[in-house]
Amino acid sequence: MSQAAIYVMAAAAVIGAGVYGLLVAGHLLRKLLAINLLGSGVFLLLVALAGRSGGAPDPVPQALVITGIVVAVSMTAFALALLDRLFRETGQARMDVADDDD
Amino acid sequence: MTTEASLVGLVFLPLLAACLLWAVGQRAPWLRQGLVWLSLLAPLALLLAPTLALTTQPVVEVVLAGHAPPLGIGLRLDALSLLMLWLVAVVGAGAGAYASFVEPPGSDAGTRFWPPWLLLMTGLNALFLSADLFNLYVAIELVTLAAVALVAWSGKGAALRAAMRYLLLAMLASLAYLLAVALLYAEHGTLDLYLLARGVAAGSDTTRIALALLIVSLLLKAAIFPLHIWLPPAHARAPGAVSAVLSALVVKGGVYLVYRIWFWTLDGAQPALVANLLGALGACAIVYGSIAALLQSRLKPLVAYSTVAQLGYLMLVFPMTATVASGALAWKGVIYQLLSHGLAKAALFLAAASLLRGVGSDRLVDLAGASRRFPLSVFAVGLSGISLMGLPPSGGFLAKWLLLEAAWIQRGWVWMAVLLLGSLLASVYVFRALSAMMATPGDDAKAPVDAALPRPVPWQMDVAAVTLALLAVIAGFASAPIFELLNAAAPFPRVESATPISERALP
Amino acid sequence: MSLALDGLLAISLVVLALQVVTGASLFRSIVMFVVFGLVMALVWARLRAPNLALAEAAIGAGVSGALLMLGYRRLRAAGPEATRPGPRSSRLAAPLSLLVAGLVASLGWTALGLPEALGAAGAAVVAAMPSQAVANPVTAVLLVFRGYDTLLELAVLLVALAGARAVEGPAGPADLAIPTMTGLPIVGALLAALVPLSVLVAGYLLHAGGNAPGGAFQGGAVLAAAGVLLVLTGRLVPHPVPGPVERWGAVLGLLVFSALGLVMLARGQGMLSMPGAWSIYLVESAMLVSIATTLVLLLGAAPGLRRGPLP
Amino acid sequence: MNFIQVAATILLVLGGFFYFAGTVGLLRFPDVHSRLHALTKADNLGLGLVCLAMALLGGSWRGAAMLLVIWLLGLLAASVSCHLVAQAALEPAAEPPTPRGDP
Amino acid sequence: MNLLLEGFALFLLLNLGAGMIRVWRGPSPADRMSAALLFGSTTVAMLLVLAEATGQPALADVALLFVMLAAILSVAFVGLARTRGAPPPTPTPTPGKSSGKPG
Repeated sequence: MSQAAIYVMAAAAVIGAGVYGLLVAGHLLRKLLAINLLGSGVFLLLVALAGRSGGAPDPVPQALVITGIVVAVSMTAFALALLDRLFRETGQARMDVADDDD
Repeated sequence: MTTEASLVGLVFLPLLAACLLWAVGQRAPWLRQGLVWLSLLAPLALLLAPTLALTTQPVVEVVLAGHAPPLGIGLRLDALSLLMLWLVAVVGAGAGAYASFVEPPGSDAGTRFWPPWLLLMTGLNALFLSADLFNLYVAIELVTLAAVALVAWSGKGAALRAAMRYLLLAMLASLAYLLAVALLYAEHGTLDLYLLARGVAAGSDTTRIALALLIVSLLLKAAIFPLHIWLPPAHARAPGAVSAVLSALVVKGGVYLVYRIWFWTLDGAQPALVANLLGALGACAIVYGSIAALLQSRLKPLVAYSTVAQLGYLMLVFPMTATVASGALAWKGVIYQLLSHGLAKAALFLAAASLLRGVGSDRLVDLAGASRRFPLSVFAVGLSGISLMGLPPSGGFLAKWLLLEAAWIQRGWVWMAVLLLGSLLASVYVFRALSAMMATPGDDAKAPVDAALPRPVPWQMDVAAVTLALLAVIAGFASAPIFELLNAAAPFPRVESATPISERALP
Repeated sequence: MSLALDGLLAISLVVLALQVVTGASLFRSIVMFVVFGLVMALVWARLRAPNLALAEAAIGAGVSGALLMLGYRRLRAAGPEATRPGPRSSRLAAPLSLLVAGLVASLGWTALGLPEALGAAGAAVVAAMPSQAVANPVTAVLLVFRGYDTLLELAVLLVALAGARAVEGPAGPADLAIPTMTGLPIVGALLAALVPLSVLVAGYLLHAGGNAPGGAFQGGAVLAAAGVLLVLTGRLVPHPVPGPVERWGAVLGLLVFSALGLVMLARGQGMLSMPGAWSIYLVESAMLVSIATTLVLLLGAAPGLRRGPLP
Repeated sequence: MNFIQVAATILLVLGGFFYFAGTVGLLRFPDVHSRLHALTKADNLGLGLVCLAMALLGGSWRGAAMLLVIWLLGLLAASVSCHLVAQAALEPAAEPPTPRGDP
Repeated sequence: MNLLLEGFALFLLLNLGAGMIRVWRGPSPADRMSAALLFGSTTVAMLLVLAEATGQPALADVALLFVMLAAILSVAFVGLARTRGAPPPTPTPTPGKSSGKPG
């Protein structure tokens, strides 16, 4: 088993954990954590797959992941602001997908 | 040079305007007014040069930073992107003008409303121009964040909840997209949509699954049944101008990318089974969305469910490209649907928002008598309804007629039945809304209690709605130049190496 | 031995991820997430991606962790009910997530068997590097070859800030500063050492980014961390109206980057092309200011900041 | 193995011992304050020894200066955060402690 | 020598795993935070060792960053612990309550 293979498997497991968290979590903060995990898993997969040859690392996926990390942080920050307001207006910090539409 | 500058301007003008608006803060209301109006109207002018350029050449490519793909990022303009850009410019101008009366750029709230709006326009223009999978990811995120912020604008609990749900699902979709991009890059080593197309036909199963994942994530962004659950609350709870842009442009961004990937990147390698599956999803969306729209007791949710239904038509093109003749017709039909639904639905949302503002409620019972008090708004509802139902001579009629013809040619009786049923149901829900507005207010109509107090509706807001609705109807007459463009841009038989479409039969 | 190290790192990553999503305490999940970020940085180090290790440490673990902790703190202030995790029972969750993990694993496994060659884009970067003004290929990709991505990414950062402002309503949330912290003498010592040092480190990272791992994002995150320290200790206090520094600072990167790009377009050299090393450092410096400003405002959850009363 | 490598190895082993001691203290000591005490003392020494070992192996003055900065900053950060965490622990907990062994 | 360094990194990682038990068990947030502090310091040591073992001097920069962020995160944590008993956020904050020059 190569280094790349180990991390590809880890990435798959982290992605699975993220999906699980997203489905199971009732609290929105936990959902955000799960989404961040999901993102990390995808980033890891991107870099690990590109490094499978074991030669000089490909700089392109690394640059993409840096961009991706910044986008993920932006998302998290905005989602937290939205959560703050949601909590102030409704007193709720949880959400079920099966919420009423009204 | 001018074409290149215009295309760059479409992305950078709203971006810089947003930056400057942010930077001047609450100072200089006149400057803010000017910046907003400039970025609303300038895209219409900026599009002239690219439109002219496309009359002589099929594709305009812009290489950014002097580095061509695969090293750099390319912008690519063809007739499909041009039409989408026109839609952004027109709907953006109409809805933006409407919004400028609700949230004046010079006002206090305006300083918070307009930067996300302009960044949304930046993201949309970037999305329709980009030819790079990862660049598209960043553009999609820009659009999503701006759209969610605007959905939550009213700050009411229901709007915030709708925005949060939209955000969570959109983030999930983005990450699924990125996962697919990671797999595609691992195999093909490029992010350019068109360079990728060369490798896809010979690609492994990983490629095919990655592309499937890509399409599913985009269907979620495009709110195609059954991935639509986030759309009705978000579009119904957003401010009117925002709903208009969301329904007319933002979800269309997802559909556009599905088309790009299906017809260009997957050129010649589209599996017929998936095509039929996508068509079936579209048919379900039409039936489900229309029935759900019928069951709504309020105007904005009704319009939102109508969007779910109308998006379904856009999926019908996939099974209909099984033969060349039906494919060409269906392609024209869906693009026409894309444009005319964009215009009509934007107009409908604007009119609905005017009614909500004027009456103080958008419950259908409360709207009784609206036709006398707000004749222009109701006129806009009626006009856009014509296009949604597919009555001649509107753009919607042309779109649905072309799709029917395509279904007829390939003997797709199910598709024909769905198309006819969809139009029938659409006319029922539109008439239901209209008759509610025509009704004489009776004693049983309760006075508005919960919603904000009725406020006057400036006539300019109605003009914006009516103009967009008129454009949707006029689109039915002015089809010739658009068809000419579309013929040039038909995705098939574009590449000679592709399998002739006639050889691909339905299972 | 190195495979054992990789294996152990991978296992830690997975265990931590599971800890984040399960378990009763929300706070513990956040701490676990920060630790996950630490391990992730080690993983990037193992994968020979020091640029990413830096970014992960600064942005992934640092800023995200601080954001989530501060978000938790704001909810927590409303009472214990607000942060009770309230797990939902879902019978589908476990099989579905196992399915996803299995699918990704098998896809990844297949992809691992593909021909082992540097991708076309990667090969093009390697080929183009000798003629570039900077020696760090990741910086070159971020600013020279794919500068448009970076520019749009700055726009994403701006829309997060503008969106947060739009969502927060007329005035930001109530007071965030922690007045009790100002009383501790040790905090002053910490500030006196950390703030100048973070400015130095940010500058160092920015400068290093040209030839070695580093760059505007990492430097900006360090500067933002110092800013947050100032907010948390009451040296900067939230204010409902943003001052000129906050307003122009947040968009400086976008303005400079786009202006340079447009000038190059007008000179016929192609939108966003970089005329030399100086232009890269110019754009990166402006980006650093923007990133730091934006992150501080987002972390502080405040439209603006003013100098607070010194203790 | 030359002299420098032998010295570095000894330093590393010593450093490892301190890290180990810190972890054992964290796990075995009865209350939060003694845990913190064990942890920071052991950790800072451990980090110092590792830094010293790496400086020897690296063999450049620039690298050594960097390592010194890291160690000093680590000392500062650890003592300050230890102080702050201890302060916080003296006050009523922000969150009800979860029962021991609770998953 | 590289083998030794990697072995040492592995040892530190195992140490880190053992410290995880403290985060898991708590019982108080301060316990969790102090364990996280140990993680920070251990990770720094690991990064320094890996920098030497894999010849990536840039990892020392990462270590420097970690040391700085550890201090900041613990300040954030203390703010967290002190919010107990604070009044809930008021829906309409009073604007302009702070005085001072623009920052």
